[in-house]
Amino acid sequence: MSSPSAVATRELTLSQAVNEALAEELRRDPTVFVLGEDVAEAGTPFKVLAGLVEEFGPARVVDTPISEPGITGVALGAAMTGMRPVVDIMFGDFLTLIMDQVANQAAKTHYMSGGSLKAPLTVRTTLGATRRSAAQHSQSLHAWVAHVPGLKVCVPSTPYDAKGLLKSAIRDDNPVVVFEDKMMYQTRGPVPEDEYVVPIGVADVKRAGEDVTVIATSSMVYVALEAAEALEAEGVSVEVVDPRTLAPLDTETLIASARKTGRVIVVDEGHQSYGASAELAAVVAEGAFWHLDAPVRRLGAMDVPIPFSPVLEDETVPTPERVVATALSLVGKKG
Amino acid sequence: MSSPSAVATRELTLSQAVNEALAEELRRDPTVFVLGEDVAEAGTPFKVLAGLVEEFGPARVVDTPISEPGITGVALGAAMTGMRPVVDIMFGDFLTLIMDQVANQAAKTHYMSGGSLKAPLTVRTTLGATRRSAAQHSQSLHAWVAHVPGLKVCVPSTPYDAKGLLKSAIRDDNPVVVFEDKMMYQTRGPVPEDEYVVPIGVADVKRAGEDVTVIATSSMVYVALEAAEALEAEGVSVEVVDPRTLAPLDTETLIASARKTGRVIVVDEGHQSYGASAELAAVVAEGAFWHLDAPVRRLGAMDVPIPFSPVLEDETVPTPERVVATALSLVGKKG
Amino acid sequence: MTRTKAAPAGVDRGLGLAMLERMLKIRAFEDNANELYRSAKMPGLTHLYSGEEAVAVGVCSALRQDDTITSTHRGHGHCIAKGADVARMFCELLGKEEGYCRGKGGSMHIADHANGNLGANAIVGGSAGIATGSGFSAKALGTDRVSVCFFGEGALGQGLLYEVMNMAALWKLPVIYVCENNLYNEYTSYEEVTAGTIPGRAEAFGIPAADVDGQDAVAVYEATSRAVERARAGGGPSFLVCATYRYHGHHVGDIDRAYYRAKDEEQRWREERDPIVLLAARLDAGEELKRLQAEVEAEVAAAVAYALDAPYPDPSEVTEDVFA
Amino acid sequence: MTRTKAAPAGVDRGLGLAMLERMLKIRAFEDNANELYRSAKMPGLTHLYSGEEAVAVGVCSALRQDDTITSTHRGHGHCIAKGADVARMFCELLGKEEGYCRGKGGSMHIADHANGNLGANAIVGGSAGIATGSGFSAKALGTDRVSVCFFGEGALGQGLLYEVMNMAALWKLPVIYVCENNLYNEYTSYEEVTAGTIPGRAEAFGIPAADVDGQDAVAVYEATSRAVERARAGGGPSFLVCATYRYHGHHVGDIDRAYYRAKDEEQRWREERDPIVLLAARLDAGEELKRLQAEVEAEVAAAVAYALDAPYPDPSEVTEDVFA
Ligand SMILES: Cc1ncc(C[n+]2csc(CCOP(=O)(O)OP(=O)(O)O)c2C)c(N)n1
Ligand SMILES: Cc1ncc(C[n+]2csc(CCOP(=O)(O)OP(=O)(O)O)c2C)c(N)n1
Ligand SMILES: [Mg+2]
Ligand SMILES: [Mg+2]
Repeated sequence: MSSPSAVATRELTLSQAVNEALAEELRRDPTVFVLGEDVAEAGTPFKVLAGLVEEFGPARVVDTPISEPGITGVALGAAMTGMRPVVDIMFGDFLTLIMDQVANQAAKTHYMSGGSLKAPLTVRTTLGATRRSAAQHSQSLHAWVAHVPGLKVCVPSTPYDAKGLLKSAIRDDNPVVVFEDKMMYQTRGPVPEDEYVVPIGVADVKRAGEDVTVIATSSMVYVALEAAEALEAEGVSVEVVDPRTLAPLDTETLIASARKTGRVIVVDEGHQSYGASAELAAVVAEGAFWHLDAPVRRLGAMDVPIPFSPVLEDETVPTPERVVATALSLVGKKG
Repeated sequence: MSSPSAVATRELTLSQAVNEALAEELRRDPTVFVLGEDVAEAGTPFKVLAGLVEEFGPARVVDTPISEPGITGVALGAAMTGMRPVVDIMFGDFLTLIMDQVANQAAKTHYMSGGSLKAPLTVRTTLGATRRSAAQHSQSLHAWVAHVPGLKVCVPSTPYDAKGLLKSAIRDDNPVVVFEDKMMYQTRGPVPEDEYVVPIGVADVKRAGEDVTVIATSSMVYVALEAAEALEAEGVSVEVVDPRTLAPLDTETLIASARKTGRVIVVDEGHQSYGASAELAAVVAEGAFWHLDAPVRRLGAMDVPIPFSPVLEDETVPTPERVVATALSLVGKKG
Repeated sequence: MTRTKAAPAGVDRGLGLAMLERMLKIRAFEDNANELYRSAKMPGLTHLYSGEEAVAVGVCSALRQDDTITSTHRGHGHCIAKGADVARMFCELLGKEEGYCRGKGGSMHIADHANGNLGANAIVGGSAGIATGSGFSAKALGTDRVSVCFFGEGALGQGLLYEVMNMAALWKLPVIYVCENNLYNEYTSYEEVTAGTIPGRAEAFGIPAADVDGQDAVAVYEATSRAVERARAGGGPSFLVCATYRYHGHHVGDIDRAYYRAKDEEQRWREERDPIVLLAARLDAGEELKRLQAEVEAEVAAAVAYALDAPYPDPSEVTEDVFA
Repeated sequence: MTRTKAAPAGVDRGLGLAMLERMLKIRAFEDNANELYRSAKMPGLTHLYSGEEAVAVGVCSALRQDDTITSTHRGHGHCIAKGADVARMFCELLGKEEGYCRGKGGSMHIADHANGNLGANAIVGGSAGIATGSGFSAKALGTDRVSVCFFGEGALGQGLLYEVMNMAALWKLPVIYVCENNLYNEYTSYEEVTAGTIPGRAEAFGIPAADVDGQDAVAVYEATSRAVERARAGGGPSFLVCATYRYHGHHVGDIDRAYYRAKDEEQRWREERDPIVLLAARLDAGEELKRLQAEVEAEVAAAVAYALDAPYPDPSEVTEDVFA
């Protein structure tokens, strides 16, 4: 676990950690600015940006029209000409609207220009269901951007990682998409008093174990940790590996854990089919093939649009219970 | 192989086969219409729609402004109110622009309305590189739509499949995205004189074999078949399985072949990471786990934006040579 | 609701009272929805239409049942104005089996196919294409039905709107774009994010645009009737900008909102520009108002009770209706 | 190219001749690009700018080197007008190592950072955001540079343009939107797909728009100079509609095009409205024209020869520059 115990920390919510990352980078570098809908006085609907406009003013925390493609394009142009914009896309579901600016423009700017142009652009957005927000406000679309060469993709799970990765993203000379699970904003965790960054491309073992590896992304890390607790009571030792970033992906750490335990479950909140879980599973199934004692199992969101009704919505997401059942079946303890 | 030998056929190009499918459906059903840029007199830049406006008139083969999101939205609205539009999206790269209409709107219409609304919409578009068209006109983005519940996705490889699947797509009550490899339009193959359809969701074994399974999509089927020929000379018997549709995916046929041969290569022209090849590999790695003699290998497009220069572009795509080398290493014949 | 030819001086009394009843029903529906939220009986959040009733009712009163509408995240008013049953609506808000979407859509996705409501939409501006496409099919299939696209002024930020207005104008589609300008995009004043003029956005495409007092149901009805007539006659699209105001927060959870919207601004609209009060006054409907109010409140209360008691869908339904 | 204050009667002779030289260079470049295609020496297809030279040159002559432009699929003219070296451009068209993009971009993606060309774009309208963002940074960083967004009239179909014009107007960004109306979107007449008016599309956002004769380099230069002055002074964006014409097909492979564009229409533009002829006449530049033409043709021929001989990138470069 990279959240360090030697340094002085405080407990922050993930929302506070993100806010701190932005404030620090806005302070550090005058070319950083935030652009998005209701980001200024409102501090976004999730209040994650509360207080920033008061410190940095409306020229650096910019309220925009409801124009996701336009905002992203404007940010890209600013990025190509000397600034470091952080675009706020309120719901990850609205990635649908900005894929051209992100995938055809930002991701390809550096390569297509033979390295002469750069696009140091950060897109912050959300993922995650169970907020009773229905099909157009509950998706986890990180697999789309992870599929695009030229983009970096972060899926932090803890306040520590969220802050450290966002700071790295803003300083990165490439377009980076950062996903925060909207259900995690009130999740608390230790965050160092002192400045730090988390490097993009390094996985983190959130819990060490011997029998089963659970590779879990974003808030699914908590699902995995809860399952690990329950499994410990059953005598099954679980290692929880958090890739933290999907692109670049730290395949080494994932494969090493899979080789050690021989049994792997991938838990991700994107739809299962053609989701991030497919890549993670394919990587370990190939890389740890000779060490696997059982097929790699995937638990993604059900392949249905996210329904509104709580009794239905709760069916669609991976749960600790399902992770436990899957792990037990892998170690041959039950069906 | 489902291209039948008992029935009377002619050789058609894939372009002609697609044209026939559209003409037949336009004739059969007055609610079918085609909407897109330069689809009428020009018959699209690829000339695939040549002659249709002459037979069906400009009210049913409709030239539009360069407004991919708008066109798709208009088609969706028409689909929800009694028509069966076929939207022409000139290059698959422009999917970036229509993801909201496709993924947030069309895909979810039926489910979100509890089954009361339908969206019988077909989107025809292209995939495939090596046309020297550079990064924004060469992508194969089928993994994005395959990841969205509520969409069906076709990736035909032969004129026979292209015609039969497109007819099924148009008659389907759901949104269907059909990808044609732009480099395949002049590829010839037998097409029955009589009417037929190819059901969506049924894979096709394009060549039977015993030692190695190559699962290949769209034009990669030809890459696989060419490799299979070469491998036969080396004494390696290759089975080429064409999923034909990615969603729904005929997992049974894929897994059965994998169980039979014990060695699998997945070849797909999307970028390898988080691409369709990941899902196909994950499905067989899990479903055929106990029968596999080697890790499932993936050959996707290189994880780089597609470069213009031929010497670079040719590096990015799977080739028969790479399939051969991979197959030989799987059977232990060479490194 | 039957159509009545608008006289310049207003609408006939029967239609006026019918409009009043619909507006009262919307108000009562929203008050109850708010209460369901506050008492934690409703999952999630919802966006209330209170204050804007004259727009939905004025527009839909000029429509036939087979005319279609597309609606927004703030969609209850459109839904009721187009004839939906409030019990089935509450069932949907509560995620119940008998809801319009069998609980799958919730507040932001209610669709009422039988009454021509093609659905609320949680993507701002997201239904502009659908509405234009409904106009396309109306024309292509040789009917004289029209299509109404409701959207908040925030949707003026979405490029899609301009793309489809261009097509509607080119192809003379029977589409009426109804911009509900309630002055705010969530927590931001529309003036801070809207350059130029709103009617100009349509006129640029050759679409006639009219500024309408969105608190005056009769004015909305008349403007819509003119647009409908033009559309049915093959004259093409129109654009209405209805000036209106939402009484509540952006959604039910938006309580402390003085930082973006002054309390006395809210009070002024409520006191001076209430669409129900204005219409009742115009109709001189003292007695009828009380009667209608009582009737409507009873109907809505019964609907709430029904919905609260109604069963949830079986969890197995989660995999149904992904495909038709 | 240095800036010169435009006199109402035209431009000073030095600037006029400099513009003439640039236009000749573009014409020569395109003729050679066409020939490279026809002789199968160039991979892929390319879109020629011939006939439209006065737009790129008129605009860029009013710019400083640090002003930025964004360009289109039909971008060679913009690139040359902004000062690019034709040998490196040909290298790019041929996929050679010494090309502006090391062979990775090709004709549709040439970028010339040093001269402020932020790149051609193969997505119609795709650079409208980038151009507007360059205006954003110009203002935010306290410079007085301006940003020019070139696009064909086909890009009026893309919603993105309206989204960013709204922001440019709201924030008074120093952006000049230059619509090159060459009458065709690929193989379709723009009138069939463009409702309303083109200037109205900008005016709706409060952006002043001007119709400019795109065959008259001086007129383009003057209109641009006014827009530049306004932008540098903090007055915000402008929109220019330049009426022009492409001489060749949509791309080099578009030979049989009589089905969408009459031969004599092409002939009329070539004979009566050629921008090089018109400028030469205006400058009464008989002798200089011949000299410039000879110089330019020699330069371009040498560039072609250089590019044909230049090496391809090493295949290993394919994985370079994915990330900065
Ligand atoms: C594309 C998109 N962007 C952002 C949002 C988040 N959002 C929901 S409602 C809203 C404001 C809409 O304002 P307006 O269109 O004026 O409608 P009103 O709420 O005032 O009725 C926003 C930004 C969204 N749902 N969709
Ligand atoms: C978003 C998008 N849609 C379609 C195309 C295909 N396409 C390339 S150029 C072109 C026509 C562009 O017309 P216009 O903008 O007028 O530019 P011109 O070619 O006339 O210079 C089209 C449709 C594209 N490149 N991008
Ligand atoms: Mg509003
Ligand atoms: Mg044009």
